[in-house]
Amino acid sequence: MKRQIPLALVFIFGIFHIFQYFVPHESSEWLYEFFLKWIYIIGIFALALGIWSLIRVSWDKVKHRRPNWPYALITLGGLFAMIIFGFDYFRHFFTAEGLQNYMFRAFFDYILIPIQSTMFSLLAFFIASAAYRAFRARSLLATLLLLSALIIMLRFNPYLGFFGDYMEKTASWLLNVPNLAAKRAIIIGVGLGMVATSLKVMLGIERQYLGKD
Amino acid sequence: MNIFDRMMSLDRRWVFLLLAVVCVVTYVWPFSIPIRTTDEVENIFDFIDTLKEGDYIFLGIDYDPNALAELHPMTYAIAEHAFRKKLKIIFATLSQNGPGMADQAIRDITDSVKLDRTYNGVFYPGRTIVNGVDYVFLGYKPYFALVILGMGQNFRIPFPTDYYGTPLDSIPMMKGILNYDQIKCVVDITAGNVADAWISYGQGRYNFPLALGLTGVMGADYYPFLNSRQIFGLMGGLLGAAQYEKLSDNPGPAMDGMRIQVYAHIVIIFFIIIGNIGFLASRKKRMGKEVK
Amino acid sequence: MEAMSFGTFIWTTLGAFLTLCIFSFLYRDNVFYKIAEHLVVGVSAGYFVIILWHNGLQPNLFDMLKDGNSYFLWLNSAQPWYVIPAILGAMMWTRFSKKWSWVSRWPIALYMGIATGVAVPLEMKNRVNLQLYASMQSLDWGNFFGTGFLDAASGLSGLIVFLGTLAALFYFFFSKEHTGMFKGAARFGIWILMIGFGASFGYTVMGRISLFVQRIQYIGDWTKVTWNPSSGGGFITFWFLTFGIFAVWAIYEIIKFFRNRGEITE
Amino acid sequence: MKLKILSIFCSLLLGIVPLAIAQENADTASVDSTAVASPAPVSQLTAVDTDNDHGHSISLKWEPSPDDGAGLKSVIGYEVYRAESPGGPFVIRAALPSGASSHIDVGAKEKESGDYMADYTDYYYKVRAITADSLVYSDSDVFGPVQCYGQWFNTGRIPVLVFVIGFMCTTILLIQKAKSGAKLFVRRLAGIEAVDEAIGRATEMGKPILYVLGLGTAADIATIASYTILGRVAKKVAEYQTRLIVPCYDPITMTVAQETVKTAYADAGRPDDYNEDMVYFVTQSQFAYVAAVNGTMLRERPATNIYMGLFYAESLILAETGALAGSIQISGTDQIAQIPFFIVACDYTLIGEELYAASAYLGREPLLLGSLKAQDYAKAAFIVLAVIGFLTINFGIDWFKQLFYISN
Repeated sequence: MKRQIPLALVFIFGIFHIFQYFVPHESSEWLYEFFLKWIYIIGIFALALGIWSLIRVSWDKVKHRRPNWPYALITLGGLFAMIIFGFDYFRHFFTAEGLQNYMFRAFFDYILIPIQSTMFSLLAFFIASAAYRAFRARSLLATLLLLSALIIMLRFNPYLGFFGDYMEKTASWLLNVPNLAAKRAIIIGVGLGMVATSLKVMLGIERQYLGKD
Repeated sequence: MNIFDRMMSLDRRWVFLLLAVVCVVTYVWPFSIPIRTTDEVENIFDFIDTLKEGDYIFLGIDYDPNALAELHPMTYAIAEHAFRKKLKIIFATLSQNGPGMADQAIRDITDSVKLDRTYNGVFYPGRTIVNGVDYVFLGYKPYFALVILGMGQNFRIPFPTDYYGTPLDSIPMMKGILNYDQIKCVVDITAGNVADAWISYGQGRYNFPLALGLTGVMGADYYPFLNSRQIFGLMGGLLGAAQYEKLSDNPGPAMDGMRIQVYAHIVIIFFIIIGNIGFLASRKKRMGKEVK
Repeated sequence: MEAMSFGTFIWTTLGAFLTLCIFSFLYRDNVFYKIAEHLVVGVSAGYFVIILWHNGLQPNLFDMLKDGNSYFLWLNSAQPWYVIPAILGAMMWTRFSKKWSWVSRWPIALYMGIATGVAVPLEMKNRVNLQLYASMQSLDWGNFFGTGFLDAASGLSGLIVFLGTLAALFYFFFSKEHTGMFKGAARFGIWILMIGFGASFGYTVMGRISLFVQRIQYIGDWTKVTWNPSSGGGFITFWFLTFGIFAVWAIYEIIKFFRNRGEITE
Repeated sequence: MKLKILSIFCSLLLGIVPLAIAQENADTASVDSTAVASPAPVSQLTAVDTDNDHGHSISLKWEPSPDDGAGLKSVIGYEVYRAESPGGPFVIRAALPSGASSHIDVGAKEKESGDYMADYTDYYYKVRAITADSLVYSDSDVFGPVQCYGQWFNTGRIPVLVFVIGFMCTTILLIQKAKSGAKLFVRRLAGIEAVDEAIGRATEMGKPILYVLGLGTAADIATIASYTILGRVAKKVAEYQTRLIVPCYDPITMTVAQETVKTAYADAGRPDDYNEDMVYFVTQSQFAYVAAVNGTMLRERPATNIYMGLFYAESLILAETGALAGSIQISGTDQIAQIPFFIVACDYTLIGEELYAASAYLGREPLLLGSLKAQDYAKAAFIVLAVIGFLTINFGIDWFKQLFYISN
């Protein structure tokens, strides 16, 4: 009961949807659309799980005064503030006014966007320091990689004068010939890997997602 | 401890400081650099430029704030170009933090289209963009692969209403618009594997012309799809955005950013070369000492 | 410069302040960074809840069941079958209770079945079939060496693409030892892969730098817009407050720096 | 006659026709009093149900009217009309520019929508060649009856079906073979040999080994592959009695890693050497995790750092600090964007699928092995087909490549 039926479900729906792709008839399409609508709803409930685990972990940190617990309070504060603003101070649950709420949009535009984009812009610095201290032409292959990277990086450099045009041509040749061959091989490998994994899940060979009994 | 070893053990924060100083100086110092355009970007510009008034295009704003730097200039340049040519745009976002950013982008673009501007020598009078007539914003749905499939059958399956809650059937612009067949092309601007979903689930199944605007990280990985004609155009990173801005004669943050980019790259290349010289020198020294 | 409303000024200053908080991590992990990081984790989670509700559940589930009422568990609505996915979705939430976690397996199995079923033919077609079809390209043998410098449309380039793809694919082939003739093929394959990775490396560096470039433009625009001495005392105090906090902290660090005779403490 | 000219003149004056065209007509009307000659009609009109679709659409083909672009040059477009009976009321379905010779008439599948087009019912079509003057046109003869219906099998997608079924059978076959104990060959991998060497080096120098499982959750394939490699490393470490440090990013991954290391120590016959805090949870925020691991690297100065699993942008910072701490670094990930950074910063790198091959090679687990071999056979098939296709198309033989053409 706990294992057989879920595995049967995966197999039946999996096989149906593989062969549905080859049957354009209206009835198979209707069934296909029918299940698409279901998946949205199930998926949204599943995503809510992630939120619930964040709340649980943060609350646990605060309750037991774990190290850095005041920061967990800030996380919970931010979370509930957004929920209050998002529902327009709990005035509109079933209409989308909350999305136009002033505080809701201000929090998004002036807290979420600056912090998230700055968080990733730190990487520019880490690349600079790694370029200096870690990127070594330690082998012939690493040298080839660094040379190809330098060509791409010098592609739009205006100070190359006479070589500028040749650099641009080399860079676009490099992108459209060797890079294309390499990425095509990788795409094929990834494609076969995805299909193999999907088949393993469908045939019940890969059961990791079911979790332990 | 020769010069290189001492340079190696230098604290990384001096490196940070140098990069920051170089970038701030180039930001303040007003100069401009020539941008060469490549045909991956020209394909997109030419396709949109040849569309007639009233044609529909689908613009997917599928990225989060962390990719805003490279992708917002693309969204602004394409949307401005399309609105100036009186095309109708269907906006949608398939990434988690997309809605807020798409909302902000649409507000800014509608403001900038109000002004009178001349692009490539053609004068465009300012026009007010009306939601529901010139564009519709469908909002966000999780599970982008299934949303793309759903839109192939009918936009109303994944998006019964638009982002603001008005049902699609009561939007004047959406009358007669069922799925991708009525759309001239889809331009998806994304940072994640939403691009793969658009190629496999969207173009792969419903065969509409698809162009991609990608971040630098993914830019080089999609050339095979260009070669196999699964996508007809590709804008990679800030360079792609700057090329589109140059083609549409609408200089903006991307072209301005490219000149800072040039000097930052010179710093990085300088570091790579110095680092490797130090590495080779110390290896030759070590090789000499340990006679294997 | 049109007068900026005080509200917008406060918000843009907060945005600039939080940007500087994150940048302070470059020096070392400190209070400002921790506050900003935990704040964004909470705000983005809250934002996601609202978007899931208004853009997800509201139009796709509640609107469909609107005409029914909760007394009959919405079964009397025009499209009652929507109740089933809602129940399946709720079953997903049993994943946390130790005893009932097996209940959550049914919706997960349904989802995995449909997701993998849809993926198999489409991934096979778009990543394997179409790439195979595209690699069977007839080359331009007439213009074998191409016109001009490194012409990508020349026959030779087409040959390199074809042989390169096969060699790189062979490198990922695990059933044959790379010896004899295969050693050459694998070597050519790894060379092609390295050039491909180099191209991605170059683009990634450009991508990361432009993130930082945009942050400078953001702070630059903020100073241009808010630095207006004639706009009254209130603006100026907040402007200096933003930079002032970091200035005080920088002075404290510099004093510590000299006291430890030039050793940056980790 | 006068009345006729007057009526034409008035309609033009009213300006219903765009001004430019009116201008042109005004001249001819005043000179030539006879009506403008109507163009030759469209010929050989055929209509058939559109193939490989869910019904509700009919494809039409016709020869354009000889007066289109030649002869009188008066045809500016075509209009497609449809009716339920040969003489019945014809409804306009589409207006096409001049030169068009085909059109797909698509109707809606929902009964209630106005544009509904029923399957299995007779329809009759005719195409009208129109000129600038809306009163002058000529109709083709009516073609019918034609019915539209949905096909049960989409013949345009046969190559995909062949590939999917072929791959499915090979996978099942090889997994059965692997289960029945047959020895499936997987070639040696440079990265794995480096791991054994590095462990030996760590024991000589008496320094610990640092193993990072990456940022993946327990369900990610790269993390699952990393468990097998961690098991192998832990077994060797148990034999040589060197210290092992495993900082974890995800609590669930940590529990599985602890179990893997514990069983590895038991297999090596040293269950008591295993202590709980070898594998510990750090934090679940990307940069905080990296800062903590960097601190461990600079303090413990491990002889070898092994990074196997799912890595994002933090791969760069880990590899850099590891290089500074002077340790041998071996990495493996399937995140294509991070592979370049690992290649230039680490001594050995398992690229993409080599990570899965390494775990299959070490783990010898039949399911992993069977599936990996199936992908190998598929790659072999791809290479063979590509070579044949390439040769045939370049020698002018086209039919082989058409075998793989997919219409939609």
